[in-house]
Amino acid sequence: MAEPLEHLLGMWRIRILEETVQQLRLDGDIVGSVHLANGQEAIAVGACAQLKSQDAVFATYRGHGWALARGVPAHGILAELLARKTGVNGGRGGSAYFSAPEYGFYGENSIVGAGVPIAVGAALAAKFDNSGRVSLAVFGDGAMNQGGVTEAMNLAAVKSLPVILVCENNRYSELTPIEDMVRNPDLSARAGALGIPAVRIDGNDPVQVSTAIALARQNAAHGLGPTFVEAETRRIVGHYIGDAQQYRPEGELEADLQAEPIKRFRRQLEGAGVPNEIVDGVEEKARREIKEATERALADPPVDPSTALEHLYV
Amino acid sequence: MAEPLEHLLGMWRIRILEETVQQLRLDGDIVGSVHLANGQEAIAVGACAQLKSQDAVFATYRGHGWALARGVPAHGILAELLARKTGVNGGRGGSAYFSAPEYGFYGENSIVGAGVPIAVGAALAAKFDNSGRVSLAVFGDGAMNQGGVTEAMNLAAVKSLPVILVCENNRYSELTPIEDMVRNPDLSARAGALGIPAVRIDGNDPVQVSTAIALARQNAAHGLGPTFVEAETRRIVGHYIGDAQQYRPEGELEADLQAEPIKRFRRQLEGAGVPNEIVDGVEEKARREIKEATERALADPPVDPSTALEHLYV
Amino acid sequence: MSDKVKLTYGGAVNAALARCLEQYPETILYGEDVALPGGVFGVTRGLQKAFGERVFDTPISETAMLGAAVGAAMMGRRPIVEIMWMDFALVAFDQIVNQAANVRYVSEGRLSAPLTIRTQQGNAPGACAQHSQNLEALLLHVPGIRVAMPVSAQDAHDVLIAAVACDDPVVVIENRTLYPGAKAEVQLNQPPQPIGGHRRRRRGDDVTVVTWGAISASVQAAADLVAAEGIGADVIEAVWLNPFDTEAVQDSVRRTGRLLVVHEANVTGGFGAEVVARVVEAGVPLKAPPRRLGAQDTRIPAAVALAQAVLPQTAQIADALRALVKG
Amino acid sequence: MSDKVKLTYGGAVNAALARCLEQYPETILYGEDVALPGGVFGVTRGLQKAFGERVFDTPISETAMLGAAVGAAMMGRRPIVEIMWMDFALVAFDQIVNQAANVRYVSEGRLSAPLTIRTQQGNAPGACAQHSQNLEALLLHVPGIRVAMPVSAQDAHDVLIAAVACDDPVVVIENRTLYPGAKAEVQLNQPPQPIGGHRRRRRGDDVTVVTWGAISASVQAAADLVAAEGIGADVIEAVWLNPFDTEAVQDSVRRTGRLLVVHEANVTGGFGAEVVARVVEAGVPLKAPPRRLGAQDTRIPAAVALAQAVLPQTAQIADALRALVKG
Ligand SMILES: Cc1ncc(C[n+]2csc(CCOP(=O)(O)OP(=O)(O)O)c2C)c(N)n1
Ligand SMILES: Cc1ncc(C[n+]2csc(CCOP(=O)(O)OP(=O)(O)O)c2C)c(N)n1
Ligand SMILES: [Mg+2]
Ligand SMILES: [Mg+2]
Repeated sequence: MAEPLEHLLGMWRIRILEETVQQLRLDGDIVGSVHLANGQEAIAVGACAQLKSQDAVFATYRGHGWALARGVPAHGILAELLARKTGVNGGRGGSAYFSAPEYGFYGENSIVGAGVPIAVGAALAAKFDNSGRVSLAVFGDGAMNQGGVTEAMNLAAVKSLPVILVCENNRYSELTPIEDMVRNPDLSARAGALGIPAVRIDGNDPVQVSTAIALARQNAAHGLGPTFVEAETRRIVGHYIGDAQQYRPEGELEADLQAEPIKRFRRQLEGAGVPNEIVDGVEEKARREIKEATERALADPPVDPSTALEHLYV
Repeated sequence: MAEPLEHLLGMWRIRILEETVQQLRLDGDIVGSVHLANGQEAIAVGACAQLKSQDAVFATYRGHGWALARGVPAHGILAELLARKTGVNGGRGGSAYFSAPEYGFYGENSIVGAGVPIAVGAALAAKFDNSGRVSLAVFGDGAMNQGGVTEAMNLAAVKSLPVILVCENNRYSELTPIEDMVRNPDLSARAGALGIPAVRIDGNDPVQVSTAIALARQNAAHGLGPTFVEAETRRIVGHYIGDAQQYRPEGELEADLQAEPIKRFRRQLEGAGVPNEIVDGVEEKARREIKEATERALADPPVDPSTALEHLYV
Repeated sequence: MSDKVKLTYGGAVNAALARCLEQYPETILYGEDVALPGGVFGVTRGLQKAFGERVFDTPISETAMLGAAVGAAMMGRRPIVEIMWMDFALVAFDQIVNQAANVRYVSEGRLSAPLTIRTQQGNAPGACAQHSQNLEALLLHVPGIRVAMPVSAQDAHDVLIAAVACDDPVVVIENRTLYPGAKAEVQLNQPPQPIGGHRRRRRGDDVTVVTWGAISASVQAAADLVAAEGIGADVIEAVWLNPFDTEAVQDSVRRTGRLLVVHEANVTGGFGAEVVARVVEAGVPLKAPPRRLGAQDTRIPAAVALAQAVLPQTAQIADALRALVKG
Repeated sequence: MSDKVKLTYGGAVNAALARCLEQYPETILYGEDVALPGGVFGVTRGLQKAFGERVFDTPISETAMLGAAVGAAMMGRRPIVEIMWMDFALVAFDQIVNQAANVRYVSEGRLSAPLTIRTQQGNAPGACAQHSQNLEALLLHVPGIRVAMPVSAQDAHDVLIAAVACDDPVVVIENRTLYPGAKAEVQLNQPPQPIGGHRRRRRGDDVTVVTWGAISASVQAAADLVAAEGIGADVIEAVWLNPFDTEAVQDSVRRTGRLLVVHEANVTGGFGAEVVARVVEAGVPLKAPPRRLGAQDTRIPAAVALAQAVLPQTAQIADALRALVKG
């Protein structure tokens, strides 16, 4: 498949996975707090397109899409959220804290900012293990105000560690706009002040994301250390399922829905003359895949409580 | 006394206090870890010259000089270090963690960076209490890498709190040069990235310090929020008493001794035609004061162990 | 106008916050999402509207939030800070343990830090390991910090007012599973109560059960179960853990001769050990060895069926009561 | 060449670190001032010279240091991180409790975090309240984290090697007052020992004393004192606290019928309560109520005379032994 269609397929997969998760959550099949990435798909897809198998991704609670883009099967993700034995962590991680290291997905994290030092540690390991690994940390705009993130960025900078710092700036931390929480809305400036090359990009364009990450990955691979990519985006759903989003100014969601990456990318493909049936076929393929994965996951056996004490220690 | 001579007197007081403390520590009258500020006197003296009685200073373990400059009597400081009942905290704080709020000195802090959020809190209080208080946080170059400092700076910025952020950049964190711990040696750039006005100044010149703090205090008083002052300086003693300073490159200490504030300021006064006996008289006055305070403190009664459990709770 | 109103637990907290903001001009209230949005659990709804800029949102900066509370409190404010989850306090534990706790003692009483930290903790269905811990024991080992864990709406209300009125740092640990519960009658407008104290949730002569936090409901259910079998449990719900009402527990055990402590926190190193130690050190005569029941010593898994296998359930509590009494 | 050398406690730690760096190519060693300067206590002296960039200095960024250890360990490194004082770990407690502790469990064993945190704690003459705490109890309530507190040079050496060889996160808590002590014979080059275990520092039949950390010396001195009066103390120094050798303690108390736990940490919520609870829960018959001795529940003042009034002293330990045995 041509690269643009791959991007579209990747984004559709995430969108449909998230829609499925939302439905399962509303139906009560999935229990607990769930954070969806609808509208932010281009970042995960564009970024993961540039990563290699040895690379390590560290995401947040809003990580289903990153896992999927990294190659984690939808079935394993859904089974995890559905508390099935076959979940990537046998149900121990849940929606907000699962990992699948076999796919280079070193996990979500439900403590804001905490994944960044850990990702820097994976990059530190790469200095010594000849793996050629580049590590990638994803975090939100709000996480920039968590001190450990600055600490980790500085450590990465001074040790020139191979890490890509991806700030998904969706303009909100939970229910609070980032513009009310900082004086300088250019978050990438903080990286610059630490001596880290930094760019702000349109995070709703998978091609632009891919370009930035390609360069960032090369910086890392060439021993130049971290690169900071501030990807501007919008989440077009609530912070969590059930969020009434009363904090949104009038008209915002409507505008965001116009700028959302899938619709926009479709328009671009159409404008470039890609036939409708091919574009639509991509969506259908994604739908089939996720549907099939959902059915399998729902049919899987539940977690086994008798194993609840296993694996605390070696 | 004319302002320049006040500056000189203030610096001499600190220098002689610190030399006295060092001797008492070596003699065993003072026990435990002691961090001296020799060489950094101009910052405390220049800054405190601009503060008003309602202002609140939050220092570090290297805080004897700030306390003295703020007006805390040398006797109370020495008695504290000597574990006398008459110490500013009755011996509970010790060299590294004492306070004297009656003098607007809200204390040292022995956790690197931890005083900055607290100082920001004092500024937050000022928003509500009509005190006109400006708060001043002192911290080292190394403390810039402690995440809480960035958090506190951002909070101060976004809430426009009346706080002056003074980074005493003496180029070392304990035994490690700051230039090995950051990519960008311009620490003030970090404040800039947060939207905070920031200057780098010669911290060995009390006049320059005073000017910067005067402006910073006005920013604060006018509701413009924090100002960041990076004061470059050198400590001309070890990090703690007993530090062999093997980490110093050859010739560094000699150069630092040439640039140290008292010697330099004396040269300036002499150059300006101030008679020698006046300049020397300032030193003698400081010596007399500290000597007298030391003798009094040494004669004071020791702490009373029967009070050790008092004041944990109200 | 009657002082009794029907409130949920969350509503009772909201009422207490409103009263504190009203009554103490030196209070300020802040945290993540507490002001404009009214809190992720809706507990602070309406307060910014009512009290203006004394109620405000903060960046996701727990260290700055708690440090600022220490500084503001030193200056005579009474900050009330919400830490959204107790688990998150760990990014900023220094400001509680090394800073707030030391202010009064080290300054020989010249300074104080009358701040209140409101937080909530514990497992809720599907919550991940980083959002499920019960960490009260960590704070209870820290001299200088008061700690309460109210369970009823009335106590949630009263404890918060007592905490804000207290001139020392207090951590009030709520539980999000309680916020939306049924409404209960809450008596408002009483004078602030002193800190400390417990609730006796049931009287019995056969076994003393000491508990705290949301799991108290399971304890009471278990006590009801075994009551039908003729076992009388004396259920003490510790509302305040520091100060802890040691005497009430000792008195009860002196009467029953048996002790069970139940908490949702994992057993090893939990505060249950402290309760057991205080009873046996005092030489209270026992008819059976005391017992603790808490979460198994492991992390908390997200899947509900797994979490249930780890956390103490009503049936287990009832079994423990039977074993203690019937041997 | 003999495998026995005379080393200080600090020297023994240094030797163990050198051996780990030598034997496990996947080890890296870092912390503040550990590399070029060789550590503020000189414990890591010479290691950067010998092992190059695997030994390095870091910014004053405990969260980044510990987080990086978690990440590097997940990738198969064995990071050894020095946190200069245990008190400082509180600025980064999240990375220990919410991160390191969860790695293996939550991933169902797909990931692990074989990292070692070396730190030291406790009071030393003149140290301030922020540099004097004994915080082991905080870690001992956290499932997933192993904890050791070696007292002898030999144990400091062996424990560190066991910690580094262990595939789980381990915190080794040393004590700076021990670093410069007298040299003792240390056996090198033994195979790594399994984690866990204790030292019996004295045998006796009248009272069991369980202790850990530097205060063990005072306990032994007190045991010597009362031995002259005919009181035989069975002194168990717990080298590892997680895993804790519960059986050894229970066996001893079964023999002596009396239990004293002594730690430098303050009493309330300290791990002494856990030890007491484990003994009484097991129904071990006691001739006298068990006792705990620890710091008074307050902050630690800087003045030596004040600190002495707060921390357990040899004479008090001896008195407690007498009271336990003679009633
Ligand atoms: C240390 C910590 N503080 C607070 C929270 C609660 N919390 C969860 S998500 C979130 C908002 C994060 O915003 P941002 O970083 O912008 O990421 P986004 O959710 O927008 O992707 C907050 C405050 C947390 N999980 N951890
Ligand atoms: C959180 C924390 N980490 C480490 C230390 C140990 N420590 C004490 S002083 C110091 C160096 C601080 O350097 P800097 O901020 O430049 O201040 P300076 O001592 O040069 O005045 C360190 C690492 C500490 N006290 N607190
Ligand atoms: Mg966001
Ligand atoms: Mg410095």
